[in-house]
Amino acid sequence: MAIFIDESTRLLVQGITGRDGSFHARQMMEYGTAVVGGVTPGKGGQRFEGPSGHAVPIFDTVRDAVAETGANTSIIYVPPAFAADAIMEAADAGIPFIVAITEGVPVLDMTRVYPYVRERGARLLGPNCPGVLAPGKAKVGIMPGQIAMPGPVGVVSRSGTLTYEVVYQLTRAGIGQSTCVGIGGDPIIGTNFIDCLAAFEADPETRAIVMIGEIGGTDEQNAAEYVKRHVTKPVIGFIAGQTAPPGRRMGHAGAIISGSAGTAAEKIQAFQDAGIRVMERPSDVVGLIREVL
Amino acid sequence: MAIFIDESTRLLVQGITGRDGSFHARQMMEYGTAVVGGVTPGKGGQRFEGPSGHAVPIFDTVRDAVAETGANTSIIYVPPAFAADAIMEAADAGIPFIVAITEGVPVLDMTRVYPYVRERGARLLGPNCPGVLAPGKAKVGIMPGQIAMPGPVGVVSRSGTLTYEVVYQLTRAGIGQSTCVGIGGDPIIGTNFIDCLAAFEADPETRAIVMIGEIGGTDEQNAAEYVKRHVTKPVIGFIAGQTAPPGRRMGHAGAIISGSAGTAAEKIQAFQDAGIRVMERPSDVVGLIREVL
Amino acid sequence: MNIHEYQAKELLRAHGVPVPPGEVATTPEEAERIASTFGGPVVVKAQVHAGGRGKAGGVKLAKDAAEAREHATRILGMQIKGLVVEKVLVTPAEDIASEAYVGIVVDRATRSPVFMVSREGGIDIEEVAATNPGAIHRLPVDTRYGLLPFQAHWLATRLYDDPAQQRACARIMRQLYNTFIDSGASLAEINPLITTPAGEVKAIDAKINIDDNELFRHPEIEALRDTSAEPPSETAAREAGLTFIQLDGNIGAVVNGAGLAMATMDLIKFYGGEPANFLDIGGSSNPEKVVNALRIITSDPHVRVICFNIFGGITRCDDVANGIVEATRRIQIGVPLVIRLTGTNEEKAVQILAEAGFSATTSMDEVVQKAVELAGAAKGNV
Amino acid sequence: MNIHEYQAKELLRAHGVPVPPGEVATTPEEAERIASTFGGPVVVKAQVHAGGRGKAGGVKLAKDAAEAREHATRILGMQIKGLVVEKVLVTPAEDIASEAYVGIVVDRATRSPVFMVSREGGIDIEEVAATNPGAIHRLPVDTRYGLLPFQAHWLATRLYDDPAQQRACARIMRQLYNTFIDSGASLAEINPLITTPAGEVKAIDAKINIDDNELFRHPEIEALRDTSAEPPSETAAREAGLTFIQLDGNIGAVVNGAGLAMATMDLIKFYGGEPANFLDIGGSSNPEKVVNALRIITSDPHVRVICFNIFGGITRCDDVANGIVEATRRIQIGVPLVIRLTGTNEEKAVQILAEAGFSATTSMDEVVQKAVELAGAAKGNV
Repeated sequence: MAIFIDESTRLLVQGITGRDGSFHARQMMEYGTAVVGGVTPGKGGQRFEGPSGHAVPIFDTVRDAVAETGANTSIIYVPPAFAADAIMEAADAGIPFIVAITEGVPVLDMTRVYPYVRERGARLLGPNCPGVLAPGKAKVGIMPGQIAMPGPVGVVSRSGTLTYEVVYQLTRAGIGQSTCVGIGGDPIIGTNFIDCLAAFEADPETRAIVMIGEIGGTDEQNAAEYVKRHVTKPVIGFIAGQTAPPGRRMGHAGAIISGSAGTAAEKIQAFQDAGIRVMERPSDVVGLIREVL
Repeated sequence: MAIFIDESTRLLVQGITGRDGSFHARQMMEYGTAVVGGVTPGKGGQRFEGPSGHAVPIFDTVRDAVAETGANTSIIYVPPAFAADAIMEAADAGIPFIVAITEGVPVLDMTRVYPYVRERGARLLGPNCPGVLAPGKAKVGIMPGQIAMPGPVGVVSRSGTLTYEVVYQLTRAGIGQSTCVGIGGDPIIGTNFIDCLAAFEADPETRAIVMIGEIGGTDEQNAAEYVKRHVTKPVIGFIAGQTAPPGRRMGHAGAIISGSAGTAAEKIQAFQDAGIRVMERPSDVVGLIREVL
Repeated sequence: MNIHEYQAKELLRAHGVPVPPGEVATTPEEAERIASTFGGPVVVKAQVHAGGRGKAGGVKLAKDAAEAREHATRILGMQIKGLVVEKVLVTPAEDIASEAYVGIVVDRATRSPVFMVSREGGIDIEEVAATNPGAIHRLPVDTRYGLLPFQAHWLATRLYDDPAQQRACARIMRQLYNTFIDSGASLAEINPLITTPAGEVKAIDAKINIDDNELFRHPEIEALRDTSAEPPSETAAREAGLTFIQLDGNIGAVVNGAGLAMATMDLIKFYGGEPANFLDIGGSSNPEKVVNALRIITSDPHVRVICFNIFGGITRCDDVANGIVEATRRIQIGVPLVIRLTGTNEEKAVQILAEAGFSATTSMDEVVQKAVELAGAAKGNV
Repeated sequence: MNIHEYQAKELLRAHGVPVPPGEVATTPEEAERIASTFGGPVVVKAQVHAGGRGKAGGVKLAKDAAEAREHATRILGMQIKGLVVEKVLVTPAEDIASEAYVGIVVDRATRSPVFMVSREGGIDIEEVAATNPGAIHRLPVDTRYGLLPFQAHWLATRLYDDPAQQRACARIMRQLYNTFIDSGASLAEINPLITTPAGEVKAIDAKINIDDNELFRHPEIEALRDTSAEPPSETAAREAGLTFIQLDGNIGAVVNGAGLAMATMDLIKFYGGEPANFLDIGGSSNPEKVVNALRIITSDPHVRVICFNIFGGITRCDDVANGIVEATRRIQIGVPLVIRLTGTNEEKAVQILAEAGFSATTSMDEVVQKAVELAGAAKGNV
């Protein structure tokens, strides 16, 4: 088992004919993910050529694609101006799990998208996230598949490459992952730490959890509170941005210390109060995980 | 017991200082309904004088009123241009049952109000409805209290005065009512026949149900289908507008035969198919109810 | 409220929908002049609030201005479903490659506006619904979000296969939706939405109904009301705050409440009579409303008897009684009145009526039976 | 993106918010001229993207035009939090009866814009939050519905007791909300919102931040960007598609990904070094980005060593390696480079670097330790 995706994932790629969409569609197919079709308005009826001669149909609308392919997951690579519409189209077509990779989606768009998706009972991951990787089962996103290996550790992170770093450290030490989830660093995201913690807690394959946070907001504090109350599995934490200056946005739109709120220090404190062991460096993950497994 | 309201109803009157609001607030207080306060923006802090020296506080906002009075029901008498806002204010303040008497609310306003109310877990009755009367317990609306008496018959109707007619016939024959509900004749309403049928089915005091429909739409047909599947208590039906010409709106915005859809004949047929006994005249209600009680 | 085709097109045009030009004429000369400014062949279209204009001979193709004049001469003054044609729209004839149907209507079940689109346009959508329901695609729109781009695109892909036509159509869907919302419509239809041989997508005929409850927000749309296009009795009723619909019978009815008014009509029929009207004096009635109601009903020469059926709730029976008395002083009623009053202030009302020489009952069946009887007797007398 | 007070006020004014007049001066003479057109006393306010202008002496009351000139002379060219004041706003002084705070900010927890209002205005809202949190009222707004009239009214009743001021305030709440939405803001603040002794409600100071992701929709707002108000290195980085923040240390860092970039800064600190910057070259990097990154970092004279930390995913390591080689050809780096590369096309990258005489490691700890070591050694050399 894994969380959100697994061998039964039937994936649709929205924006499959774009530069990023086509590249990553092929990467995902190579990883073994069942990509069942793509959507590009105006290109319905054409076919997308994947690796090793495998081609999938392209549709004009997600509704048509779902009707034809039975897709149960969608990944979105369309430009920021159209991303909100693409997410809503997927939710409206009944897709229960939607991953939005697109970076630069206006935050106010997300204030409408989130309730739309929720009303339809769907889960959104992202936007502006690296997606999710269930090593050995499926990859829905842009994480480099080769750095991960199957195993008992669930990884959830607001960051992209920092996640890779931690996963890479684990894999090099021979510790595999059940699922690696990048929730994204935007102010409004569909799936947060708590959603992932709950899923990992319920996933029998996951035996320990690594949670990688950063400065800005109170998601990590809320997650710590959740861990204290509801998570029985050991949790290891990291907070990036301990040396970040206040008032400056550290790349991610959400990574900003406002006044005295959202600092790394208060998040680390919250982690420690909840019994979460905190890494000082990304490479500390190996030692701490070995202690708890 | 009754449906929607009873002795525990604590009622707020929105628009209590208006012509209709003040008149009916007094009528409801005289009937014995626990009117706990009123809302009129700009008149917060004043008091509303009810009958026999009983006065209740007026608030600027529903939130303030709920905090102060513990109101659990609200009734709305504000003009059509402000009715949508008043309904949403009540729902947002956590009022679980909201009755909108106002006639002439734009239908497009209701397309936004309905999901807003539903998202907050509240029930809306109306708009453009006469409200609800639980004889001997409480009255939330404009129905003349003296024509009703407590008893085993639940009455639900799209109409106002036609409901009075039926209730009056029952009361004159010595047959009392558990609750009389006017759902209103607008195209978009908060509570429909099915909601009331389900509530009557669950209400131990109700032993038979009278359902008064009219031409237009398919609510009666859907209700008949519901009766067939889910209602074990006897149901008596009436459809107004058997002689109405097609394409003309018969007063109520919803009472219109479009092409061949929404005719009295098809509704009566649906009633009969569902085992609902159909009155030919309003006065038939007494004989039919006597047969089933 | 109904508006004319040319007015509906004006609203659509203002929202960007491609609608061919057109002008309204009230005389054949004007029609000829307009046709000659357009040059080629034109269509002359009766502007009345009635469907089936084509079948009734109210829509004609003219090859030139002279023929447009001839058609206008025939159409102006013609009656369609009882309504006299006062205006014609003159518009250039279009070459048509395909005809689609697009409509939005408020749907009770989904509690939202619903788009209906079909590749089978140019005919009544109800005919399509009856013969080929699978050809109609429905899409409810959540007004909190508006018509989303993917929805407009989906509708467009139901109607057209060519990507350029799909894009043009998606744009028109959004414009039509905006027209619907901005004008407070309860129905907005483009039928047909055509493609030309050159591939353009255009709205050739349009119908928009406005929700009366929205009119307070849209004085510019209220101003489009054409009272010449409705029976004068209905205009008078509306202005008096009454809901009135003219019917074919001879028993006038004055009732408070729409449901009770319908039930009264039905009961008249049940006892073998024929209602002359539907008339709802509404909730908080005052005596003046009753006077106006009687004025309107008595202007119908077919009426043989007038039946009051009043159930006092908000409406106070004494107000109605005062109105009856007042009306008999001010207008010549000329036919018998039968009266049923019950509810709020019933006793006062009975007393007021008794003092003026009227009797009243409290039973609906009784009053209707009496009215039918009197109408039959009156008929016998004629 | 930050905009100046005077620009924020212009946006608010365009949405109907009552904002006193005001003009911007870049010279003391201009300030004097503007003050004299207003007549009475004026306030001269530094226009910089920094809080605490008042405490820093950047906001001064002038009793007449001559004094306005004096204040402008002192304020123009002054540094506030490292930013040079290039412009002052000259605006009439207002009589103040009360000061309130009104702000909207996007809230992560409710996933919506949230209003914050307080009767305690004129001071930093964070100070109120710390000293008297009960004085702040919060209201999330569901953008699908917008700010509903009852919500605007509720906010107004939290701030004012007088019904006329409540109505004026409710109107301003709606106008502020519309400004927020229409300009794609992430924050919009009026502080203080004053009442005058005559009872008027007015916005005296305003701050608006724009969501960078919205700028593609609002070229007119993008045009408000004042590059003179930000460090030139950050302007250059933004134009090159990089995210760059200047810090005080001496170890330059080039990283792909914001989280990894922060973690790299933290690790530099962990090993006893001081980062000179935050720099994220972003996802799909190309060699040119690396060249630009190096150009920006080397323009900082404090930098003693540059540390690359690249984890290839979308970013291809060979692209970065090519960028490094290209940069060393085109610019004088002048300080040592230490390089960590791993992930996509790592082998190719190592080869490219080796051919150009660079070595690389795959360990983040190793590269950072080495950078700290070199920076310390360089420092020792100075």
